[in-house]
Order: sequence, then structure tokens, then C-alpha cells
Amino acid sequence: MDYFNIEYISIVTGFLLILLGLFAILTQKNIIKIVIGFSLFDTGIHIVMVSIGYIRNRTAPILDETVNIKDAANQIVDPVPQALVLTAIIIGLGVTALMLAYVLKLHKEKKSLEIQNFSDLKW
Amino acid sequence: MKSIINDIKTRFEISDIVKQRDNFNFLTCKKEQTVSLITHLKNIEGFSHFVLLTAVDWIEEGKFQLTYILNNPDKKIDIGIRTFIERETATMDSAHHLWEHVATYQRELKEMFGIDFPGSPRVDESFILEGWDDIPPYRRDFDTKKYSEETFFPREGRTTNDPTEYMKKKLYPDEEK
Amino acid sequence: MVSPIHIITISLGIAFALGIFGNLPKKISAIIMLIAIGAITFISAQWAYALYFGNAETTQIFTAGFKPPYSINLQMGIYEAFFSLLINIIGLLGGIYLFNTLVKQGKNAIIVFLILIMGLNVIVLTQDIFNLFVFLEVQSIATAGLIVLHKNKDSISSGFKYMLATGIIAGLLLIGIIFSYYFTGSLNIADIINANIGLSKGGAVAVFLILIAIVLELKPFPANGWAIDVYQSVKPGFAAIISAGSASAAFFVLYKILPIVPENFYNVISALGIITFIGSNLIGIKQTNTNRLLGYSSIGQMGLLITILGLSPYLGDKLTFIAFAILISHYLAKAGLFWLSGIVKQQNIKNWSNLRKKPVLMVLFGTFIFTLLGFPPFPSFFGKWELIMQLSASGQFIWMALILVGSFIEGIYLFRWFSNSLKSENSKLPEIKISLNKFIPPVIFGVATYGFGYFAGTFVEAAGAINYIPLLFIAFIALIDFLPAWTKNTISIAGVIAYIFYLYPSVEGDLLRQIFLGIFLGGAVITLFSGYYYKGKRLGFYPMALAMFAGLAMLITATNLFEILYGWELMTIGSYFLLIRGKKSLPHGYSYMMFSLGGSYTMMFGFALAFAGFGNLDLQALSGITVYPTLAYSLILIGFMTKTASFGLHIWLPGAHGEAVADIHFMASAILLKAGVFGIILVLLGMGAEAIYAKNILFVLGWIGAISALIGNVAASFQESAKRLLAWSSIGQLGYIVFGLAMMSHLGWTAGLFYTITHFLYKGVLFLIIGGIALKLGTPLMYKMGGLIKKMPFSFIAVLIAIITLAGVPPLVGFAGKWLFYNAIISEGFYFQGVVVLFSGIVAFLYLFRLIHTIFLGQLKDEHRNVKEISVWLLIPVYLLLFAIMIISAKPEFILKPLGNYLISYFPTGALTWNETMVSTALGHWDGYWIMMIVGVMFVILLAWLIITNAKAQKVKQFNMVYAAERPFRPETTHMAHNMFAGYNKALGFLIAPYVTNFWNWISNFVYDTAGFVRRIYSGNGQTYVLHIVAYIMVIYFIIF
Amino acid sequence: MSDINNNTNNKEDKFLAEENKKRTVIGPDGIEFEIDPLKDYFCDQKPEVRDPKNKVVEKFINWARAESLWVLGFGTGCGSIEIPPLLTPRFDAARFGVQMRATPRQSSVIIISGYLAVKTLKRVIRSYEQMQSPKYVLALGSCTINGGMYYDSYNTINRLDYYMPVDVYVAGCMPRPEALLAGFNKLKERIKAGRAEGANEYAEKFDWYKANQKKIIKDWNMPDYNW
Amino acid sequence: MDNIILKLLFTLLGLFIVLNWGLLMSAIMQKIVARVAGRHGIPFYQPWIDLIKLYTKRTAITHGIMFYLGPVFRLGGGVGMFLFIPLIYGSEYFTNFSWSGDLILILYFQFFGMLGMALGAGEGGHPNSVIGISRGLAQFTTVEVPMTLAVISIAVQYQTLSITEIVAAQQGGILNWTLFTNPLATAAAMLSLLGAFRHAPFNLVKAPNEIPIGPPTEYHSSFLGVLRTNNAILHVIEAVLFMNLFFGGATNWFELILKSFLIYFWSVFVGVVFPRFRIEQSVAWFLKVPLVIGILAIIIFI
Repeated sequence: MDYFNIEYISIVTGFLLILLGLFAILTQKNIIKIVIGFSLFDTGIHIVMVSIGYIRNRTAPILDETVNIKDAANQIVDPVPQALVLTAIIIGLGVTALMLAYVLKLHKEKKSLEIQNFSDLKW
Repeated sequence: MKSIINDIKTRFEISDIVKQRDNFNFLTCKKEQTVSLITHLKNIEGFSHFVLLTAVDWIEEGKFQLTYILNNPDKKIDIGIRTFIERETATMDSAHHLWEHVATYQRELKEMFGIDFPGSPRVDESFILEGWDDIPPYRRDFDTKKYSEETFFPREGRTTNDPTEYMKKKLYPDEEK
Repeated sequence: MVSPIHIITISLGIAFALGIFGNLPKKISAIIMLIAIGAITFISAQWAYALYFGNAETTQIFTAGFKPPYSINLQMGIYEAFFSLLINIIGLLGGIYLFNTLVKQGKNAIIVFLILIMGLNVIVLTQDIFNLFVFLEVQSIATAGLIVLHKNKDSISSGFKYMLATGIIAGLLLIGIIFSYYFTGSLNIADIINANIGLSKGGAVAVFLILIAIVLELKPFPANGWAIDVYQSVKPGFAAIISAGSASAAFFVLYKILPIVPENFYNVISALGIITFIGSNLIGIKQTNTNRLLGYSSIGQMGLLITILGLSPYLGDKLTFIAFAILISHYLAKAGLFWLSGIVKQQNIKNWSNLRKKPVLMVLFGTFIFTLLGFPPFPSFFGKWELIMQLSASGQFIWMALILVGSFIEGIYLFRWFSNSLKSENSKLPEIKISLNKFIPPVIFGVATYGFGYFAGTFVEAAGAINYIPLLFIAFIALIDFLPAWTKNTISIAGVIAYIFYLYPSVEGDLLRQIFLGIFLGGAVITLFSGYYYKGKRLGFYPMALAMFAGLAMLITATNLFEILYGWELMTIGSYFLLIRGKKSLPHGYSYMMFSLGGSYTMMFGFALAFAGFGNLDLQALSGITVYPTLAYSLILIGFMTKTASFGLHIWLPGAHGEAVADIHFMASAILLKAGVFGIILVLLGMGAEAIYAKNILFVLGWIGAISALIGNVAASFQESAKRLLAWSSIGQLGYIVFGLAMMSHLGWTAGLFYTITHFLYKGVLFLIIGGIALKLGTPLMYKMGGLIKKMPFSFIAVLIAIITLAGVPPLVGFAGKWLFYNAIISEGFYFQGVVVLFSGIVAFLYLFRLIHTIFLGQLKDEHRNVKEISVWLLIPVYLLLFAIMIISAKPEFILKPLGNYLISYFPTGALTWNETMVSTALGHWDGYWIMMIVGVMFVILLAWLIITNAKAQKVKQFNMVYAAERPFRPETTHMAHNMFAGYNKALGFLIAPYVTNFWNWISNFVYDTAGFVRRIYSGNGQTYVLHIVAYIMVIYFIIF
Repeated sequence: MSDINNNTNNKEDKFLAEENKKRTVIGPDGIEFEIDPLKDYFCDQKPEVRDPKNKVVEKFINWARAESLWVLGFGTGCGSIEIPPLLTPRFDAARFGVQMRATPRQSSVIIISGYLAVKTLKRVIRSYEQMQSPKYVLALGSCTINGGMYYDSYNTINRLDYYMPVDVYVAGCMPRPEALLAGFNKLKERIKAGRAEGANEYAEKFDWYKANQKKIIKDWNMPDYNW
Repeated sequence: MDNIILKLLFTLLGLFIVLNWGLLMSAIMQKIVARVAGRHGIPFYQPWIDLIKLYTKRTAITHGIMFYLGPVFRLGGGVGMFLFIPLIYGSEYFTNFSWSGDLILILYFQFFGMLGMALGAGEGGHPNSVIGISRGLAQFTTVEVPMTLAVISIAVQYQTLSITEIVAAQQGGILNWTLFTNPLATAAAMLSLLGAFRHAPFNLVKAPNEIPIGPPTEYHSSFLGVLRTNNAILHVIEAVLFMNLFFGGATNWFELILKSFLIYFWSVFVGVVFPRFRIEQSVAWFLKVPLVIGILAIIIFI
């Protein structure tokens, strides 16, 4: 099997990003860094999604002059994952934004960004 | 014994020391100092046993003499503390806080001599004489024979003899004659 | 019919509109929002109605006009309609409840709230898995948004943790979705199911990811720290929506995707569920914060539901009913409890006692708690019953046990909370203020629990025979609770008598049931009659007493095991509320409830085993249990013995009974305990004595009875309180009965049943009199009484006759019991147990003498010189009972003959033989009538002799006695009463050392400590929570693959 | 002279013991009421004369009474040491039907064994009154006769017969057990002769006895007759 | 009808004999005790004189109804036991009313008297009475344990609880007595008897010195007479019960008198030799040796 094709590289990159993001979330104490980790995690997922839908030698599912409308089904990659990824990106954006809003509030609260300082509720 | 007495002398006003036996001395002490002396004896000198408290009515001097006898069971010595109080007021500091049974002695003295020990437990309750309403019977101005005759319906015809004379007469009837 | 798509359009439209026309007054915005939710509620209600009654069919809505996989499709089936209705109702009522908060937080909060409800609706309706993801995210963003608007420092940090965790989970879900798309080429759930991707390895991983993400959305233990913090920190109104709405939606999602999951995952799902159920409940024990406690409870309930889904292969067509019954209970009760928490505004569970000042809220509180605990008549009871039965029928005994353990643990803390608020001090707590909008939602839910309870009952086949008339009557009495006591009393007596006449035909010809009907309902009339003594309203007494009697009656008339348990639980609730009326009864009532709860679970387990072997629930199922018979019979017996307070299970009784007032004490001891006896009789009749396991069980049972008798009687001798003395004495007497029944012979049963009857009679007398005296004198302590014979001669006579009977002194009827015991012991070979029982019978003299002496004889106290005889309302029933005793004494055949005839069909050998009034066994003989006559004549002659020789005796007063030439000081110092059997205590006091109490204390401490240890995993750090999630996934992954 | 008793209430209450004073108590129903212990706790009947039955029967009964003398184990003064030897092998009073009882209710003879302090007299009277008729008094020693060596004591009575009817005096200081046995025989003769009617005498001259008793027992503090 | 009257007359005759024998027996026992101590002791007719004196006391007091009824209950207990026990085996008339109940009736009928006594003494209001009763009851609980074991043992042995049948089974030679056929049960019961008769070492109930004579402290005059009458009857009856159960019963009055004397003598003999137990000691004692013997007595029949 050819390991150096584009699907493979992108999917591995995607998973690496996911793991990297998780690693950041789990190890970083600074909340901002955790949010960044989360973004990486999200992005990794998006890359994986796109690469799943990729079919070699086909083009993006955009119907312009390069794509024959009648034969579109054989020329373009699977459009669904791409549609999904757009939605996912938007949602990820929303989540990240909300997280950052939280970060702002948290910082206002305690003047600190260390996550262990926000463990008042427990047990 | 001697060292104890000497030691006490330096601390309290001891006026009169009578030696009864080798291990038994009487000291006379001021009324005000008596209880503290007893306390001292108990706590410092080891006279942990209170033997008795009694009184003598010196009617001529107008005084009651109180005698506290203490015992040191370790050294096997006794000590008697005498003190004089006024017969008129007849009040003495209570020592019941040192030994519980002192209260009983004080109760008895209150009943028999009318010596008051303010603060002593149950000191006003009757002890042996239930319902006594005369002057206390151990005071020497109380005439016990007269009281008995007035109160107890003496049986007529009772004669009282001096035992010595009577027995002499009975046992050696010839000697007189 | 309005299309379900409008659920989305209306919500979205209104939300946008509110955003655009942002300058509307806040109140108007909120009202518009409520109207919108009302509209979508109407839509889902309409669909639910139509679908339920078959007026409509499951409808698919294809957005954008394409079919899947090219478009998103929504489905409106019966389940969708129902769940959407649930969500919308909680949204509507929650919105009403939160009205003020939303208005205060402004437009954004209102919009987000609306979006949240809409998101939940779509989660339920959608058939597209990616759409599902999107709206899960919408829901969590909306939730986080609501949290962030909350503006409270705890809520912000918990909201962040929530975001983080849901973000990770959503990511996983997304990966799972995309992979499943990869394998199936479709996002439609139906297509994915058809593709059956679980078979390939990669597909299985995809399914795993989807599944685990959905499970994580249900907040499984222990990867759920983020969710619990949210429950604790947000306003209870929001928590209600999260707990009832979001969780229901998430549960439905799990239900929806379950067909995707390969069969071999099911066990893992149920394992996850049960771990959550037990784990969160265990930690709940340690909680003192109400919202956090409710959070744990919510998660626990969700765990139970997950378990049920995981176990669905075993549940067959009952799955829907079980899941719905438990879900609806959770939904109603949890929302209601969160709402109450918002009303009470007290974070600590110990501070809820100010709820007592608002009886309606208190009733609601109790309703919700009992709903959660699965008591009848609430739906969860039926759900749990069916669950256990179906599991048992499929042989899943371990799961049954685990579910019951989890339920019991949940009971521990919920009940502690409830009983605390019932009894603890409330003077320092602030008054509760309620506004109407906060009051209506919990009331609606409270009423709904009862409605659904009835509704659920119609689904359970075995519940068909349940008679709802008594329950309606109880409800009626509860409604007129504001009337004075005597009115309610009269109505209640009339009701009970009518019920006796109503029931009598059904027990005709069955002596056993007649006897117990007499004891239960005859006793009911007697106790209620004595209730005329009480002035005032006695709020809550009559409904509860009647509930107890209704439960007892249901026990008698039960035709199947379900009804037995139903009646049993009903009786437990009623008696609990009666017992807890005493002054210091809080801890005792609690332990009573714990034992009852545990007992009913063991019973349920045993019944389920019986069901497993027999195939239906008829009472015959008890005879010849084939599946684990030793275990099954033992468990059922243990269940019943919690009520007879047999040794080991008795520690609740002395305290609980010792604090109860006169007539309640009578009910509790003379009547209630007999319910256990009835149950034991049923079990033993079924079990028989031939099988090896039966012999073993009977042997143990016999010893338990004997030891109970001994411990009860010895301990009774050392009590200072008359009531506690009687309570211990009851333990002892019930020990005799259990022992008699354990002999499984004609004589043993005659003795046992005879004791059951006579114990009812004489204990009734004692309880009423002693209770009356304790009321009159204001203390149950015997050494504070004394010499009352001169003030209360009628009471004295009654007590005298009662204790002669109890002690078994001829010529009164108690002797018959002893005589039967002797004969039974010797003919059955129960020698050593028998000696213990007979020894305890003699020990009974100690406490009997103490009872009668210290109360009636000895020295009359200063304060009591002016007391009068106890109330005539107590004396009349007492003398009725005495009359019965005297009749039976002279004519024991009135009872013994029918008993013998009845028992001969069960135990053909060893019957009593009758020769006119002479009764004899193989061993001995006894003639009650002649003994009565002879003793009577002899007594009269001797009395005459004494009077002749001693005519002019001078009557003297109490201090005229020889006192070593002194005179007595005070009556208190002359009355020999306190620590009366000191010497005996020195010799035999070791018998009553609290071994059993220590044992149970050890157990409870162990559970508490475990809970304390386990809950340390919730460190409060968001990162740790993420780690939990990741580790959870890894572990389960490795377990599955 | 300071008042020896702090109790300066009216004369009647002066010697009344605390527990015998009237007191107010609150019943369990919250109503207050007064208690007079001497009336409420003690029977205040006076004793009655119980005449003998017809002569023949009485003679037989008296014989039985004489042969069954149950002695109250009550010792006063030094004579109480003389009683225990009665039951030893040397004297063995049981031969004559003399037995000791621990409670006055069951006894028929009380032995006043020596001097009587006023305080003891009160107990003696109480015990005597608690005995059931017919009952006999056997007085021992000079002290009971005329005070003996305590004739001038402020606290010891001189003549017992002023306080209770005495059947037999045994003189001596102290009389030995033999003398006591002789006293018992004398008592038996008296009973058999029907002359030992002390209980009736006590009832007849009750007021006189009471007056004498109350004269010296100043804190009377008990009902007139102790049943 | 004639039969009933005859039966009643014979029963009264039996009661008369038992009462007088009981009085005489107690006198003899007291004399024996006196002789042990080197005294002459009371005349043998002393109990009768005491009884006459007590019944002819001129005054009496009563504390109340229960105080009055207490002695009646007590004597009722004694007479009742007498009525329900067969005295002479094989005699038509001296079996009294034993047909109306068996051994269990006797065992429980003794409570009748105890209860009445306890209540009467209780109403007397005297703390000493109650102390005595509480001790008596406490001791009695464990005294009955070896007795119960022994009764179960012989009931298992003879497969009957009827006293007449138990006696019948022992007829025909001394070796048929329970004493020889079931020595363990006999031993347990005889130890129990010591407690039942309340002689030293088990006489703390009466304890003449500390709580003057215990329960009957307040009883006197005719009340005490009734109690003493009962004592006389009861001692014989209890001895007769043991005689019937363990020593072959009696076929004539002489045998009854001899056997009951010996059984009673056993307790007096022990009482003369041993000092008194405290209450917890006696309670514990009966739960040691006699209990073990009693258990062994049952084990041999399993």
C-alpha cells in the first residue's frame, strides 16, 4: 500500500492533531492553552472528515465550468462530508467562541487562568 | 515532731505548747489562724486524718475552747490545735471543706454548745436532739437534773446514793459500826 | 394536524424575531416565548394524542424535499411525540417557573431558552445522525449560554467544565459519525441500521464511538464530574430542565441509536448503566447539598435507564413500559424536586424542615421522594416490578440484585433528606415565600405522578385486581383533612366497617384470612374508636392510618404476589408516617423505613425468583419455587421478618414504637407486626416442610424466633420507658409466633396462630392503657409513675387481666398458648429452641411485674394525686378486648376448634382432639372451662375465708408502712422502680448488649466511608474531568475490543 | 442566746420536717394544687378498743398467743446485746415459742431493752403502734423503770409506762438472758390470765399517752397514731 | 352428683392432711436445723400455734384491694396446685381434679400465686417487698430453666405430659423410677428444686436482715396466716410433684409422706450446709451446672 498518498497523509495529520489537542487539554494548566488545544482537536476532526470524503483524482463538489454537470457524480468527491465539515466548523467556532467568553469571565472572577483554581465545586 | 512545731511557730502565732506524749502535742492558736493552720497541717505536713473536734465550756472566762485533733498516719504522730472563741458570739470558721466529716462534728457542736459554723453543711439541722428548744444542753449554765425532773415524770421513791458510800455500806456493813 | 416541522419553525422564528425586535419590554418577550413553547407543546400533544389512539400514523418529514441520505428527515412517531411532549411540557412549566429569572436576565436568556427547548425537540425528532450531532451541540451551547448568563462564579467555572467536556464528547461523536458515514454512505439512522456496520471491525469502532459519545451525554459514572457541577451551580429551575428535559432527550437518542449497536455491546451498556446507578447513588449518600444530591440522583436514574436499555433483549415487549414508567417517574419527580429546591432556597438538606409550615409543599415533597423510591401507587413501582420480574424470567439474577442494591442506596439518602425535613428543628429557618408561578408547576407534576401511577397500573397485568376504592377513600379523607378530628374519625370508622362488609365475602371460608381480617380491620375500628380521645385536627393522621389499613387489607385479599407487595408498600408508607409522629422518632422512623425498604426489595427479589420458576404471579407461585429455592424463600422471609422485627432486623422497633402515641402504638405493635406474620404464613404454606432446603430454613427460622423471644423479653425487663418495654415485649411475642410457625406442624401452627390472636387482644389492651396513661401523665417513664391503682382502677384491672394472659398463667387463655407450645416442642423435637422460648416466657414475668408494679402499685406521686381515670374512649375498646379475652378463656374451643379444622387440611397429623371441653394431644390434656370454674370457685371460697378472719381491717394510706421505725421521705424515694432488675442485669445483661445495632452501624459506616472515598474522584478540576472521559472511553474500548 | 433553730416560722411549723410541710405541685394537666403530706400520705384514724371474744374461746386463743411470742428485733440501749443470746443453744428461747421477727407488723412483743433517748422513743412509739393487737411490751432494765443511771439526763426518759402500756418490767442493770427468759414466762402467765390487754389500754387512754409523748417529743412531725 | 360431693369431701380431706403434714414437716425441719445448731428448737406443734395466733389477731390493716387479694391469690396458687395434682396413684378420690390438666398446668399454675403475691406486696408500697419480689422473679426465671429441661426430658422419655401416666410408667419396682431411668433429668430437677424452695443458698429473696423477710414485709395477722397456710400446702405439693415425676409417685399416704419428707429434706439439708448467694450469683449458677445437666438429659434422648 502506498503510504504517501494524500488521503493517508491528511487522515494521519488529522488524527495527530486530535491527539495533540487532547494532549494539550489534558496537560496544560492555562485555560487559554486548553482552549487552543480544543481548537486543535476540533481542527483535527475536520481534517479527518474531509479526508474521509476524498476520492482520488476528483475535484471539489462545486459545480462550475470544470465539472460536467451530467457527469458530476463521477468527477467530484463525496459532497456530504464537505457539507458536514462546514457545519462542524461553524459549530466548532461557536463552541470556541463561547469557551473564550467563559475564559474572559473566569479571568474576571479570579484574575487567574490556572484551571486548578476553579475547582470550588467538587465531591 | 519538734521540727514541725518549730516550723509552725515561724508561720503562725502559737501561744501554748503542751506535750501530751512524745508523739502528741497540743498547740494553742488564735481563732483567726486556726483553719489556716489546720489547712497547713493537712496539706504540707501530712496530717491527713482528722480525728475529732470538740469543745469545752469555760463559763468563768466566758469562752469556748475548741480542740481539733489531727493525725499523721505516715509518721504516726498526732497534734491537737486548741483555740478559744467568745462564748457570747460563739461563732467559728467552718473547716468542712478540708474533711467532709468535720461538718458532722460541727453540727454536733452547734446542737450541744450552740457554737455556730456559718457555711457548714446542714449545721442547723437537728442531730441527736430532735426538736430541742431549750438552751444547748452541754453549756454549763444548763441544769440537766432540773430539766429531767420537769420533763420526764421521775418515778417517786427513787433514791440516789453515792456509789462509794453505798457499796461500802452494802458490802462491809460492819465497818461503820 | 399541524406538521411537526413547525415545532422548529415556530421556535426559530420566534427566536429570530425576538432577536430582531430586540427592544420589546422583557416581560412581553418572555410571554411571547412562553406562547411559542405553548404552541409547540400543543403540536406535540396533538401528535401524541393522535398517535396514541391510532388516529395518525408515524410520519416522516423530509426537509428540502429530498429523501435521505440527501436531506435531513424528521420522524414523528408515538415515541417521538411523547418525548417531545415531555420536553415541551418541562419547557413550558419550567419557563413559567423561571419567568422572573428570565425577565431579569433579559432578551438573550429568553432566546437561548427557547433555542434550548427547540434543540431538544429536534434531537428527539431527527432521524439524521449528523443533524443529531448538530443539535446536541446546539443544546449544549444553549445550556452553556444559559449558565453563563447566570452570573454566579460557581456556575461559570462549572459551565466551562461543561463546555470542555461536551466539546470533547461532541468531537468523538463527530468522528464516529463520519466513520459510520464512511462505511454506510448515509447519515440516516435507518440506513445505518440496515447497513449493519457493527459486523466489521472498523464499523464497530465507529458504532462504538457514537455509542460512547451518546452514553457520555447521559453522564455516566465516574466520567460525569462536569455535569454534577452544573446541577449544583445553576438555578434549580434550570437544573430541572437539564435533569428532566435534556436527560430525557439524551436517553431517547440512546434508544434511537441502539439498533445500530451490535448485540454484544448490550451487556457493556447495561454494565455502564448499573455502575452509574450504584456509583452515583453511593456518592449521593454523602451529599449535603440538595442540588448536588439531586444531580447524583438524576444521574443514577439515568444509569438505571441505560441499564434497562442495555438489558432490553431480556425484557421483551415490556421494555417500553418499564422504560417509560421509570423515565416518567424520574421526569416528574426530579423536576418537581428541583423546583421545590428553588422554592425552599436552602442548600443544605438539613435545612428543609421549614417546608413543614407549608403542608401542600410537604405533601408534594413526599410524593416526589416516594415516586423516586418506587413506592406504590407511583409509576416507578410498576416499572421496577416489571423490570425485576422480566429479568428474573430471563434468569438475569445478578442484574436484579444490582438494580435493587442501587435502588436501596438511593433510598438511603433520599429518605434521610425527607425524614430530616419531616422532623428536625425548624424554628430558626426563614419562612418560605412562594409566588404563584413557582407553585403551579410542581403541583401539576405532583398530581401527574398519581395520574401516571394509576395509568401505569393499567399496564401491569397483575395489578388488574387492585381495588382502587380504598385509595379513593383515602384521597377523600386527605382532602377533608382540615375538619376536626372527630368528623374524620367517624367517617373513617364508617369507611372501615363498610370495607369489612365489602371484603368479607371474599374471605369467606378461609379462616386464616378471616382471622387476619379481624385483626387488621377489626383492630382498625378499635384504634380509630380510641381516636375520639384526641382533640384538634390531627393533620395527616387519618389518610396515613387508612393507607396502612388499606395496605393490610390488600395483603389479605391479594391473589397474586404483586398485590402482596403493593399492599405491603402501601402499609409501609402509612405506618411510617404514623410512627414518625412521635416526638423523638426521627432516627427510628428512618431506620424503620430503611429496613422496610430493604425488606421489600428482598421480597421483590424472592417473588421474582418465584415468578421465574412458576411463570405467573399467582400465590401458588410461592409453593414449590424451583429457582434457587433456599435463596428465594430466605429472601421473602427476610422481607416479611422486617415487619415482625425478628432478631437481627429488630433494631428499628423499640425506638419507633417507643415514641409513638397510644393508638398509633397499638396499630404499630398489635396490628402492623401481624402483617409480617401473615406473610410468613403464606410463605411457609407454600414452602412446606419436606424439602431439604425447607428443613434448613425452618431450623434457622425456629432459632431466630427463639432468640427474638429471648432478646425481646430480656431487653424489655431492663427498660425504663413503659412504651419501650412494650415494644421490646412485642419483639419477644412475635418471636414466639415465628417460632411456632417454624415448627411446621399442626400444634406449632395452632400455637402460632393462637398467639397471633391473643397477642392482638392483650397487647391491644396494654398499648391502649399504657399509651393513655403516658399521654395523661406526660411521660412514658415508669419510675415517674406509681400508685395509680387508686386513681385508675379500671385501667389497673385491664392491665392485670392482660398481663395474666400474656404471662400464660392459668386460668386465662394465655396458658393455652404455653400449653400448646410445650406439646408442640416435645412432639416436634424443637427441644433447645423450645427451652429458650419457654425461658423467655418466664422472663416475661420480670417485665410484666415491672410494668404493673411501677405504674399502678407502689407509691403515688405528688403530681398524680389529682389525676383521673384515662379517657373513656380508650377504655371502651380496651374492655371490648378484655371481654374477648374472658370469652376465649372460658371457651377456648371457640378459637381452637376452627383453627384445628382449618389447619387439618395443611397438617393432617397431630391435631388436637376434643372431648366436650377437654382438649388433648398425644402428650397431654387440658380443660380450660373446668379449670376456670375450679379456680373461680376456689378463689371465692378463699376470699371468703380471709374476709371472715379479717373483717375489720383498717384502710391505711400509702406512707403507713413499717420503715425500720422511720417514715418514708418522699414517694419518689420510696418507689422501687428505677433499674429494678439490677441484679439480673449483672447476671444476664450481656444478652442485651447491642450486638445487632453495632453490626448494622458497622455496615452503614462502611457504606458511608466507601461513598466518601469514592467521591474523591470528583476533584473539581475540569482537566481531571476530561481525563475521566478519555480514560473511560479507553477502558471501555479495551473491554469491548 | 441565739436561736438554735433557724426555722422561725410559726410555732406549729417550727419542727415540721421539710418533706412533711404543705407543698404546691403542678399536675400533669398543668393545674396547681396543694398537698398536705401528713393528711394525704398518712392515715389519721385513732385506734379503737377491740374487746376480747367470749371467755372460753379467748382463753384458748390467749394460750396460743402466749405460746407464740414473736419478738420485734428492735434494740435500744445496752440491753439489745442481751437479746441475741436468747437464740443460742445455751438459752434457746425458741423452746418457749419465742421467735424473732424483722418487722413490727408481724411481731407481738416489743422489748424495750434499756434506756430510751427521746429520739429513740419516737421510733419506739412508731414501731409499737405499727404492731397489731394484741401486742405486749417487755421493758428491760432499770432505765425503763425509773431512768436508772440516766435519771438526770436531759435526753433520756425516766418511766416507760407513761408513754406506752408495759406488761412486764425486768429489773436489773443489765438483766441477764436468764432474767429475760423469766420475764417472758411472766409475760406468758399474764397473757394466759387474760391480763395483758396493753393494746386496749393504749387505745382507751390514748389521749393521755399522746399528751405525755408529745410533751417530750417536741418535733412531733407524724400523725397521732402510726398505723 | 353424689360422686361429685364425695369427691369434694375427699379433696377436702386430702387438703386437710396435706396442710397438717406441711405444718408438721416444717416444724420437723426447723427442729432438725436447731439440732444441727445444738439447740432444742421449737416444739413440734409450734406452726399450728403460730397459725392460730395469726388468724386470731384482733387488728389488721390493708393498703388496698390488691393488698387484700394478694394472699388470696397466693393461697389460691397453692390450693390450685393441690387440686390439679394427683396425690395418690391408683386412688379414685385422692387424684383430686387432676383430670382437668396435665403437668404443664401445674408448672404454670405456680405463677398464679406468685403473681398475686407480687401484686399484693407491690400495693403495700414497701420498697423492701418489691426488692424481694424483683429478686425472687429474677431468680425464678433461671430456676425454671433446668426444670423445663427436665420436664421436656421426661416428657420425651415417657411420651406423655400427664402426671398420672408418668407415675404409672414408674410403677413396678424401684428401678423403674425416673431417678434411675433418667438420672440426669432428676439431677437437673432436684437442683432446680433448691431454688424453688428458696432455702439457703437461694434465700436472698427473704433476706431477713437486709430487707426484712422480703415480699411479705407488710403482711401480718390473717394475711400472714393465709400465706403460712399456703407455704405449708405448697411445700408438700411441690415435693409431691417431684415425687410423682421422679420418685415413682405414691400409692398410699405413708409413701407420700415419706417421699415428700425426703425431698423436702434435701433442700433443707443443702440450706443448712451452704451460705447465701447474691442474686446475680444464683441467677448465674442455675445457668451453669444445672443447665448443662438438663441439656445432657435431653441430648440422650435425641
